[in-house]
Amino acid sequence: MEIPYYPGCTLNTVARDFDLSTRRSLKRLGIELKELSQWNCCGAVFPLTPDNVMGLSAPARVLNRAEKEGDKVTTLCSFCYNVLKRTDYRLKRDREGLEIINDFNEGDYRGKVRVLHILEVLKELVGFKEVKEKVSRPLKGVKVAPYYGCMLLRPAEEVGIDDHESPTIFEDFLASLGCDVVTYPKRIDCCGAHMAMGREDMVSEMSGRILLSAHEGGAEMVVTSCPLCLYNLERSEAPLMKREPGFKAMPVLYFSQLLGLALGEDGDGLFSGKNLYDPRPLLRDKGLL
Amino acid sequence: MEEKGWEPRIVAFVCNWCTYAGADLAGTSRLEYRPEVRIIKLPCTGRIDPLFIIKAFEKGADGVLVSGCHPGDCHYTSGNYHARRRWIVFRELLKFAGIDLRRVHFSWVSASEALKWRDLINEVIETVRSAGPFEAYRRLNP
Amino acid sequence: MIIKRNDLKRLVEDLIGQGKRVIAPIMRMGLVEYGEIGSFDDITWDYINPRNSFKEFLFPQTEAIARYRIGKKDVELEGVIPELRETIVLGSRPCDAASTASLRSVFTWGAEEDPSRFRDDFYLMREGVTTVMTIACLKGDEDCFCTTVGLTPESPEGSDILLKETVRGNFAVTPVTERGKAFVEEWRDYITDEREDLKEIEYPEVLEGIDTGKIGARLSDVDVFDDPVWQEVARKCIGCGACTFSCPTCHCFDIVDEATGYEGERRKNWDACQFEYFTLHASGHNPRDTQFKRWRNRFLCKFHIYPTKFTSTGCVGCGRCIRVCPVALDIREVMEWLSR
Amino acid sequence: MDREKKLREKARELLESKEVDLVIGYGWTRYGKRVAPVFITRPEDVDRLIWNPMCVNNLTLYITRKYPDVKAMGRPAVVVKGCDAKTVNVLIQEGQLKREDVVLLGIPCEGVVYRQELYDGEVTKENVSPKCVVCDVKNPPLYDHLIGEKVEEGSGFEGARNIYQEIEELDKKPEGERWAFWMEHFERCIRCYACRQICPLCYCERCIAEKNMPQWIDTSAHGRGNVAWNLKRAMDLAGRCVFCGECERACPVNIPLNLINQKLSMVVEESFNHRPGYESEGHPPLIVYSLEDREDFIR
Amino acid sequence: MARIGVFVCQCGNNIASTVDTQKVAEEMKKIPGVVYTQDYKFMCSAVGQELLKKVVKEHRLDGIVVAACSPHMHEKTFRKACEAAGLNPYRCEIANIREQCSWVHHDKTKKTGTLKSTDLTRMTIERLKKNKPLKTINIPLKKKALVIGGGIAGIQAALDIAESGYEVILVEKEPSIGGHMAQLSETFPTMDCSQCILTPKMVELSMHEKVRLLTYSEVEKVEGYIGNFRVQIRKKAKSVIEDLCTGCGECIEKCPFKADSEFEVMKGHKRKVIYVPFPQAVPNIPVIDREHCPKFLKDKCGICAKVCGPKAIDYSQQDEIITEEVGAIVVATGYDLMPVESFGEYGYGRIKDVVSGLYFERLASASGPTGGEIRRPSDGKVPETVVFIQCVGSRDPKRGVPYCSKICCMYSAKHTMLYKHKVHHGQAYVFYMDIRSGGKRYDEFVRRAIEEEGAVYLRGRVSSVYERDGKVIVEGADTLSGTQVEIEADMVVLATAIVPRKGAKELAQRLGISYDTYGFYNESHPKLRPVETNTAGIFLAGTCQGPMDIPDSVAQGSAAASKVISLFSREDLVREPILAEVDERVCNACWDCYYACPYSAIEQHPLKGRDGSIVRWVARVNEGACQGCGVCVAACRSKAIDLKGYTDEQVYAAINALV
Repeated sequence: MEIPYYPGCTLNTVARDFDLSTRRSLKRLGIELKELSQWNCCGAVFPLTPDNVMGLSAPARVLNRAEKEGDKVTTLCSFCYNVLKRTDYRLKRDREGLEIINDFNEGDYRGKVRVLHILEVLKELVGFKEVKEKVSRPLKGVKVAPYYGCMLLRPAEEVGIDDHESPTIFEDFLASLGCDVVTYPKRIDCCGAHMAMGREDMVSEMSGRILLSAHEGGAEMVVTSCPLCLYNLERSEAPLMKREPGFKAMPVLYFSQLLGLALGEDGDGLFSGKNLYDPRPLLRDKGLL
Repeated sequence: MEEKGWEPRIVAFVCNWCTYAGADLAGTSRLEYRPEVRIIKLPCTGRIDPLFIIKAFEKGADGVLVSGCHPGDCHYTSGNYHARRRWIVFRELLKFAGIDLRRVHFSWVSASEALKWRDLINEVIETVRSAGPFEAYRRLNP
Repeated sequence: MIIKRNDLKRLVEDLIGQGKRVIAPIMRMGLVEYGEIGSFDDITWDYINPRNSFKEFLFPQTEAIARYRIGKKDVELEGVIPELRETIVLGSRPCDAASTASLRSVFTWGAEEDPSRFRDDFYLMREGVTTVMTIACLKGDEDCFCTTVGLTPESPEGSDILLKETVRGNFAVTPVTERGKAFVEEWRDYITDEREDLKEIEYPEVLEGIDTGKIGARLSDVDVFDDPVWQEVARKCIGCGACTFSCPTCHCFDIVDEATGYEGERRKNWDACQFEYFTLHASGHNPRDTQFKRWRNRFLCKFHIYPTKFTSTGCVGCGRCIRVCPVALDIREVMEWLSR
Repeated sequence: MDREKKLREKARELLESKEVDLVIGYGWTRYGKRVAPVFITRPEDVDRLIWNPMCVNNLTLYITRKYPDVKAMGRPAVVVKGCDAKTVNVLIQEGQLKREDVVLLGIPCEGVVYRQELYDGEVTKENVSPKCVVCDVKNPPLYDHLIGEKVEEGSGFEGARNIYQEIEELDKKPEGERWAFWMEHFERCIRCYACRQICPLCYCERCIAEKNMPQWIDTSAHGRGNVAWNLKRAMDLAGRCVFCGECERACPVNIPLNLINQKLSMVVEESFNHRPGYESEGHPPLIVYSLEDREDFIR
Repeated sequence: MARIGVFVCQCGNNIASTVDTQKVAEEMKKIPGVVYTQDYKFMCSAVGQELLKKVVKEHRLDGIVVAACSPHMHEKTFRKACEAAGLNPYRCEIANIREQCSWVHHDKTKKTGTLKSTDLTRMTIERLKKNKPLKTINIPLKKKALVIGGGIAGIQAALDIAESGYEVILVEKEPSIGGHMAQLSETFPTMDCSQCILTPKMVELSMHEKVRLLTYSEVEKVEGYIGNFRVQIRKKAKSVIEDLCTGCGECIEKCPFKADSEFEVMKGHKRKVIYVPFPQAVPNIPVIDREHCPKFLKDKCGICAKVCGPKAIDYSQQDEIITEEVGAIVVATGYDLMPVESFGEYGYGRIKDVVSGLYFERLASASGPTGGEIRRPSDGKVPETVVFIQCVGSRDPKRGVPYCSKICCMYSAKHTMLYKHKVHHGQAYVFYMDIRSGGKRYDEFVRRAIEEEGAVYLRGRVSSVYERDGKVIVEGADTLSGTQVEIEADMVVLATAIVPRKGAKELAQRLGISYDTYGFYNESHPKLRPVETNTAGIFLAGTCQGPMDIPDSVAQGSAAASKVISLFSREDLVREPILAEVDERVCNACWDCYYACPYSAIEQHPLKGRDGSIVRWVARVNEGACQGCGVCVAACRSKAIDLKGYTDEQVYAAINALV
């Protein structure tokens, strides 16, 4: 099966690991991610001006392209997913806005695309059961804390890939890889997001709380599906260690890296060394590398 | 084709227990909706004969709305189910005869759905307006 | 006198150009019908006898005869004068043309002798503006029986002008009535005085064993009226009005009011003695309560009532009732029985 | 013909044994070469019975309440083709007939002509009745005596006018064109009611068209009255019409009534999974309902 | 010609502000057959009615149209007035120019309203011209009532009806009556013990000679109509012969098997497989839970039969179908609590010490699993900090239900008090959205909880609940101080939303009554007919109609009872003559109407000739059974059936008057 794929900017740069590991893993599951023949930045943040649709022209352009290449489009980055999904949601309900955007973009988007996060692809199109069957290297004994962040879940009626208060999709996924899944209270709290630009202290406190909560739950590593979350979490570990002497640094990685590993991908190819805290020693200890 | 100042004429055949009461509630709640609808009250949608709709068109209606209780809510337990069957067929018949289905509307409006009634009437009138005056039927007059 | 086909075309186009109504056989929905034409080319020439008779242009199937308004105290009545357009029926058949006399007999019943008697002006006004240009048949089909009822494929009765096809495809013109003569005079330029040989006309076989005179006589006999054979021959009759509505001499009508709340129209609509409700009394009694009685009535009307009351004939032998009957009830079978 | 002979034998047997008082079948008319319904009461007359592709009429018409004088003749046997036999099932469903009230002489049929005058010794794709093109009841689904051997089901009239295709094509047209199509036909309607009279399922004591308090359907043959009449009749036949095709055949102005009736049959089958005439149990679909009926069009 | 009078009501300004009533009246005067028109300020007033009567007599009117409010409001009023003036009441029709015109078209120029009113009134006049005078019909009445549900509302209704001397059948699904009230500890605002005030009523009911109590039973089928219902009740097999059982409890004592107790709410609390739900059960007759009893599962054990002195155990007992004829039905089926497992943020079902309010009732109840001591489920410790969360599911249109469950504010306050009374050093916190404590002595009660009992009320929502070190951590917002709060609690109590009883919709469909979008049963009028349904003869009591507390439920039970009693006080029933009627001359006997009729009100009737032989069959309408829906009319192809009061002619005339 081929699925149109929108990588987004970070996936081609800092989050290369995310992109590569996902493509490879999905191939093993029989899914070819077909990169859109043309794409542009999604806009990064969904604009909250309800009276003006022009802010949606960039994501609308992506959707328009996707519509020409299939009936769905998948993306990995939580932010991209959030922006595309909400844009689509709005345009499907705002015919007038859609016309304005189409006029401006010289496009003809009709709202016939379904935006899917890659976790949804894994759940709905592949099925976690199927994933489990394909796992050749069960990640036994690895205590993993999934971190959802905000963008996959909220606003619930527009994007939610799962119940926004008590989601399980991430846990279910990790369980299919054989991990010991750590459920911890702060898994859906905000990491601080783009506050990183000016209020590092705030981010550090918010992400710190998440890390601490995961740590208290016994986690050895945290996985996420968002490059910005990953950045914030990683950068908050050092200050947290200062504040909380009991806390030890732990790797933060993309869930797809674990997926690749479990499916038997060559371990080194999945970890380019970009992780601030290298997961490889830990994985080696567990006999997985 | 659209005459200036033309307003569509809509006849609504509604059941006494749900939709008529829903329309009453819209009044009690002082909701406002467009005035081009004339309601004919019947005990139940099950009483509504397709001929009523044909007659309404003959007498100059541009659109017809038929509305009753939601499934399961019929005051007479099953009148609306009978009606629903009839509508399925009659609607297809009208469609096959070439009548613009923007002129024929069916709905369930309960006694508590005043808002739905308001929105429905506005929408029906808008839809019928977009279909224009039902000249094609009026031309059948000798 | 001859009118060349081309000149006939010019004539027709001119008539249409003058705003006159020209009725001729046309092809519609796979059937040849008399209908108003928009140009000469609409005419179908390949036909024996059209599906309908042209009576509907003299006596429309439905027409408003009065309008009314219900006032506070009284009903306000308003007469309706039909819109009249000069009409030329081109290509009628001798049988149909002959039927106009039958229609006129009914609609002016007794009025000639006694002017106080009712005359149906709606019919007469229409007839008064209609010119019938008949084209003689070259042959009949298996249901034609004009020769059996005393007509021929070239009878002039009822026509204003009779046309006969020549071997060259033109038409020999014979004015029959004063109206016909005046018409020919008016359009004399299109008509030459040449002579051409006429195409041969093949007469339908006169059915042996049928004698209309005898039929009439026997029908006066009350015993014949009550003969069980009627029931036998008409048992299969389904009582549709197809025969009456197609028949050129059937003339019965019904009066109905069609109204909205406060105003309405009184309409005159064709009716048929074959319908169960035709003779239903307000009391609930129906003197013709079964189908064979209704069928018997139609037969009696054609061959007994008509000949006794009027000089015109009730049946012109066009054969339409045989053609349209869904159960193949053949009037000739009964004629034969009664000629015995 | 073999079947004809067997038919006559069976008829004679039934009449002689007094099992029936009357055999309703087909016979030649006196003139021309037309086939008409015949009513045989005496064994010596059975040779008037015939069977050929001109036997189009649905003779079950004569065992409905419309013909008290036929009923008065006693217990009938009726010659039925597959399509005609389906009518009997509907009549039984609607309480108009008890199965034991009639003897059915079922004739396996390989197609009849659309109109008798089109017949030229052979049923071809040009003159075949449209019902035969899509026939699945060459062998009657219901009979007391089968006349001759069963024939193979399936249509052999490749390339003939297919009613379902025509409906589909009409469906595809814009509604304005469909309207124009039907209005052209309906405006020609002469309100002779031949469609009603020949229909064995139009058995009402008093047709709605004859009801005048109030007059739902104008009796005048103008567009308004004609549309009302034709739509109402189609509606009343929905879920009951067995496609004997008689109404269209009887129509003197060629209104394609089969199209409208079969369209509704398709709707009924699609929506309620009901095909009239195949069984005598149950009820016509429009007087019952299912909780699962679709309502995607209802707001 | 007709002599019709038209009255156009101004309804004070309700109609007159958007409709020129005088103009409408003038326009109507132009209509043939209308001989009198007038507009008037309040037609429904005594003066207005007198005016109507006077005009009817003076002008010898034969029909009246009142253009006024909805016929649902005053049709009866005006028809009665007509009757008083000697006119057949069915020669009076209402044109609805208020609810469906003046109130929904706010055009102050009055153009819109006047035009539409004119049309509506004209249509009504034309319809009226075709109205035939009709006579009401009398139907016999079965003076016996059925009460469905044995909670406090049903008990009250049954007792009141029985006290007036009429027979009552009370059907209860569970083995004992009592309902939710039996589970409660103490009741607000008086804090009297629930069992103590309920049990006497239960006993009184069971002893009442006019009451037939059918516990462990369910209503399966309801046919018929007001005054004449036929009800089928399935009496589930108790496996215990009621007449023999003495209620000694020996069987329960000796039974070696256990299953989860429904009564004690939370999983883990057990009862025997032969059991009474609670010790004070009425009737005090145990039932065997066949789903868990090994005798039924694998034909083992049988101890109860061995120990039973009076030999009351009968394993072969079958469900019994009881058919009863009743004249009225009171529905009092009560409520369920919303399953809160779906509210993941509160951890219900995941964290042991997060419990529902009803479970807290059991904890606080002297007869509960802890004997009235507050102990948390996980380790039996006495909780020192308890957080109560209100509006769990209520007032939450996205995830729960949009309505207020009405009782939670009060019982949460009660819970804090109960808790404080039992754990003196404990601290209660309450997260709330608003405090809704309207009711006699209710707000005082809440104030007491806060001011005297020291409960801390935090206005805000809880964002998450999780466990940490044996504590339940509650994070939430305190919107009054604008801060985030985190409370280390020992136990969390959720005030979960009240929802309709499971199966409420199915029962409604069986009864032919309507329900709202949630499944609560609809009253006939929210203010004026609060205990009646739209189906005549069926009444509502208690929470099956919507959230309410005990006093309200009891009041409703009594109200429903009084409706039944007033119905039974008549000799027979007077019915509106809106009935189907067959024109036998044109009936085809196709039986379409017979099969389509929802009430089996069509009969197959033979018409006989002089010699007694059947000439033909026709349909005939049973006037007692016909409810006047008109389904048969539309089903009849030849229009041989018509519906009196809504005849074809009337509808036709109304359509005809459109132009």
